[in-house]
Amino acid sequence: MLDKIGIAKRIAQEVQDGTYINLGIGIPTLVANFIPENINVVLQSENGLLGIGPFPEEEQVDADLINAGKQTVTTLPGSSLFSSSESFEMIRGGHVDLTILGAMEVSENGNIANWKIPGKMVKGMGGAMDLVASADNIIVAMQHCSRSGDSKLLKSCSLPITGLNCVKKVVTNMAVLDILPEGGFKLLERAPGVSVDEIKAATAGKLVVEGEIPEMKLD
Amino acid sequence: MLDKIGIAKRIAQEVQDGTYINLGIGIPTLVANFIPENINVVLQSENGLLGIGPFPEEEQVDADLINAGKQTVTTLPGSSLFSSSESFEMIRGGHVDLTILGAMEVSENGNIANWKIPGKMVKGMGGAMDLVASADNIIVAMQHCSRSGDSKLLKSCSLPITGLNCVKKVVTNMAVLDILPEGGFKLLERAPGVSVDEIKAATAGKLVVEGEIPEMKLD
Amino acid sequence: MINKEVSNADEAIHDIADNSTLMLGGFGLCGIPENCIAALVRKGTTGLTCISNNAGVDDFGIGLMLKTRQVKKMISSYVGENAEFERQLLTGELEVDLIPQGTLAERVRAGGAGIPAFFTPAGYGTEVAEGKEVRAFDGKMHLLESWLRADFALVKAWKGDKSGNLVFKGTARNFNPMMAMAGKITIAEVEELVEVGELDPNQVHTPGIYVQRIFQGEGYEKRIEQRTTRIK
Amino acid sequence: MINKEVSNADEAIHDIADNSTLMLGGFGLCGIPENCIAALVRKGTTGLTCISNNAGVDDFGIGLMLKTRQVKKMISSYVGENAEFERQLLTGELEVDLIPQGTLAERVRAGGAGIPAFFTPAGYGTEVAEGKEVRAFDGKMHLLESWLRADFALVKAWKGDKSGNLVFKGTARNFNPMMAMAGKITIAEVEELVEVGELDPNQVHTPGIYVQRIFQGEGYEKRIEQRTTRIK
Repeated sequence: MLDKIGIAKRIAQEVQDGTYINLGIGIPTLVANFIPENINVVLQSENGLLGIGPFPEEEQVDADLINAGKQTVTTLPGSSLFSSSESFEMIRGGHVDLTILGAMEVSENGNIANWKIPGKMVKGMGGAMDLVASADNIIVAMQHCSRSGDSKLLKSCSLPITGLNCVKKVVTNMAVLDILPEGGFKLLERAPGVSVDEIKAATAGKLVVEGEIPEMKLD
Repeated sequence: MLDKIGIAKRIAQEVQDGTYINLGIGIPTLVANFIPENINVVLQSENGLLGIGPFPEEEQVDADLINAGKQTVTTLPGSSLFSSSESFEMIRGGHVDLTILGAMEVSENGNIANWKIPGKMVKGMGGAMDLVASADNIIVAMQHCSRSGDSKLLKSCSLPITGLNCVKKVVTNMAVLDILPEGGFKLLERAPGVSVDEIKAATAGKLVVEGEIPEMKLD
Repeated sequence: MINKEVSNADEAIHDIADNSTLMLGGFGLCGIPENCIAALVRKGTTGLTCISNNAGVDDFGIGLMLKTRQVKKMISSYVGENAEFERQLLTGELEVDLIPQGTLAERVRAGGAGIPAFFTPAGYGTEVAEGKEVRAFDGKMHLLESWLRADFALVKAWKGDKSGNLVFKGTARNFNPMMAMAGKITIAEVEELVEVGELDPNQVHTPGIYVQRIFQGEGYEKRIEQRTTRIK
Repeated sequence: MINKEVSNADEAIHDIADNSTLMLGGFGLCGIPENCIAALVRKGTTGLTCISNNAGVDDFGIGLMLKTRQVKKMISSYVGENAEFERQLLTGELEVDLIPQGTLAERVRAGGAGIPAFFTPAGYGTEVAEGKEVRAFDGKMHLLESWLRADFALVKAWKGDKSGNLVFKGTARNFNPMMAMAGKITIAEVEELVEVGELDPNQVHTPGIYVQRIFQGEGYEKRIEQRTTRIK
C-alpha cells in the first residue's frame, strides 16, 4: 500500500516535459515535489498565477501572492499574473495540459464526485467543475477505499457529481487504473505488495484485468 | 447652411462634462476640436485607446499609436491601452456615454444606414454595428440631403441598415433634430438662415414642428 | 481628465442603500476591499446580496458583515472558512448560491462586457445544470449561463490614479478587474493613489472608464490565511 | 521553464499547410506579423483562410499574400484599402465574410476561452443577423454568435521572453492577444526577444501558455497609413 507521498511520486511519473499543469489541493499539490529536474513544467493556480514557485522564505512572504489553497507562494522567472476570468480562459479553453485532483468517488465511466456530501455543510465547488469539464487529461489521486472500507471506485457515483465522463486515470494507494472509453477500470499497475485479488476486492466498479499486472516502480 | 466645421461645432455643444465618447471618422472626428476647455471628456478609439491625444509633432510620430481612422495620434496623461476585445467590452457593456458618427441615411424611427451601398464595393462595417447596437446615446452628424438633393432623413432607410432604433439626435447642415420615441424627427433648431419650410422640404420622413424654432447659436 | 477621487471609504459608500447588490473583489482574503467593508459595517447597511468568490473568515473580510447580519444572500464559489456563515446558513438566515468559480468569473465579465448569456461546459450533468438550457457544440454538452451585474462593485487595487486607472499586484488581482467592469457604480480603493500621468498607459490593468469613485485606503491588514514558508 | 524559441520566421511557419485557417493580428498595418507574412509569401502556401480585422494594402501586410493568390477567404470587419482585394472579390477569386469588429474580437476571444457561443446585440435587424438565432434579454434583441478558432495564429508583440510571455506596445496590441489564445499553434514574432525572468510577471499581457513558438523578427517596416502631425 502506498502512503500519500507514494501516490504523489507515482503520479509524478505521468508528468510530461513541456506541459502546463493544474494541481488540486491535497495529494495533487505534493506531486510538484517529485517531478524530475529534467522535466520542465509550469504550474497554474486558478486564482491567477502561471509558474507557481516554492513557498517563500520567511522574509519573502507576500500577502498578495498566494495559490488556490490560499498558501503563500513565490513566482519564478517566466511567471505571469492575471485575473480570474483570464485564468479560466486558460482552463476552459483547453490550454492546461493536465489536471490532477482529489476525489471522493470515481465511477467506471469516468464521473467524479468531489464537492458535496448531502447532509453535511456544503462549502462549494470552487474551480473543480470548470477544471473537470474542460481538461483533456485528468488524473485523480485518492485512497482506493474510504475509512470505513467501502470502495471509492464505483459502478456509478453515489454522491452528487462534479463532472461527467472526464477522468482518464486514477492513482490510488493500491493501484494505477485507466478509465476505458467504453467504461471500466483497466488495471495497469499494483502498489508494492498488493495483489490483483486485493484490488479486485476493493473495487466496486467493473475492473478489467488483462495479462500480468506489474508492480509500480517508485524510487 | 452649416459647413462641416459648423456641424462639428454644434455637436460639440451636446458634449457633457465627465463623459467618455467615441467619435467616428469624418465630421465626428472634428468635434474634438470644439469641445470647450472647461468640459473634461475622454475619447475612446475602438482599436484600443482611451484618452486620444492630439496628432503628434513630427518627431513624436509612432507607428504603434494610431486611432481607428489609422491616423497617428498621441496619448495623454491618464490614457490607457488595451486589446480589441477589451475595447468592445467597453462599447458593448454600455460604458461609453456618447457615440457620434456619420450616416448615409437615418429613418424617423432611429434606424441608421452607413455601411453598405448595394452594387458598390462593400468595405465592411468595422465597429459601427457594435457601436450603434450598444450605445445609449447616439448622435448622427451628416448632410441633410445627398449631392443629388434627395433627403437623407427618411420614413425608412432604403440602404441596408447598420442598426435599429438607435439614433437619438441628428445634426445636419440645416437643423438639429431629436428622434422621438414614438417615431418622427422633432425639429429643435434651424441652421443660421435656414427656414422651417426649407427644412420641411428637405425632410422625407415625418417632421414634427412645435412652436417657434430657434436658430442655432454658434460662436 | 475626469477626476474620480473621493476622500475616504465612508464618502465612497455613502449611497449604498439597504438591499443593494454588491460585488466584492478578492480571492480568500487576498485583494479584498478592506476599507469599504469596514465602512459598510460602520454604516450598518442591511439586506445585502454579495457577489464574491468567498465569504471571508469569522473576523475578517465579508465575515465582518455576516457577524452584523448585514448580508441576506451570498453568490460565491467557495465559502468554507467561516463558522458564523455556517450557523446562519443552517438556521436559514442566509441564502447561498454556489457557482463554479470559472462560471462566476465569466458571468461577471459578461455583465461588464454586455454579453447577456454564453455557453460553458462547466457543471453539465451536475446539480448546477438544473433548470438551465443545455446545448451540444462539437459533440460536447454546454450550459447557458447569464451575466451578473451589481448596483455597486467594491474593488481593491495596488495603485490607482485620480481618473480611475488601476494596477493590481500579484494574485490580489483575481476577481477585481471583472467586478470593476460589472458595477453600475464601481468604487476602487487603492494602496497608493497617484496623480494622473504617473501610470504607464501600456500597463494599466483596469482603464478608468470603469471606475466612478476612487480613494486611497488606509491601515491595510492584508491578512494571510495559510502562511507557508520554507527554510532558506 | 519551457523554451519556445525558434530561429526565424521560416522555421516558425514551416508546417503551415495549404488550406489552413490562420489568424493574423493587427489593426490596419499596425501590429501585424510582418516577418511571418513575408515567410508565407516565400513558402507559397495557398488556399488560406485568413481571419484578420483588415486585409492590408496593395503592397503590404496581407495584401502581399493576396497579390500572390495565396488567400482563398478573408474573415474581417473592414477591407477597404486594397485594389487587388477588390479585383479578386469582384471576379469571385476571393471569398469574404464581413463581421462587426466587436463581434469578431469577441468570437476570437471566445475561441481561446472555450466559450462556443454567446449573445451580442451587434447586427440585430441587419444583414448580419440572417440565419442566426435571435433572443431577447431584458427586452433587447441579441444574436447568437459562435467562437472562431484557427490552425495557426500569427501574432506580433513588442517584447517577448523565450517561454512565450508577450508584452505589446500602444495600439499595436489590438487583436493580437485574443488571436494568441485562439490558435491551435500560436506563433509570436517580437521586436525584442529577452531571457526568461526579464519581464515583470505583473505586466505580461499574454501569458506564455498560449504561445507555442516565438522568435525575434527583423527589419520591421511598421508602415504608417495616415501620417497626421501637428506643428509644434
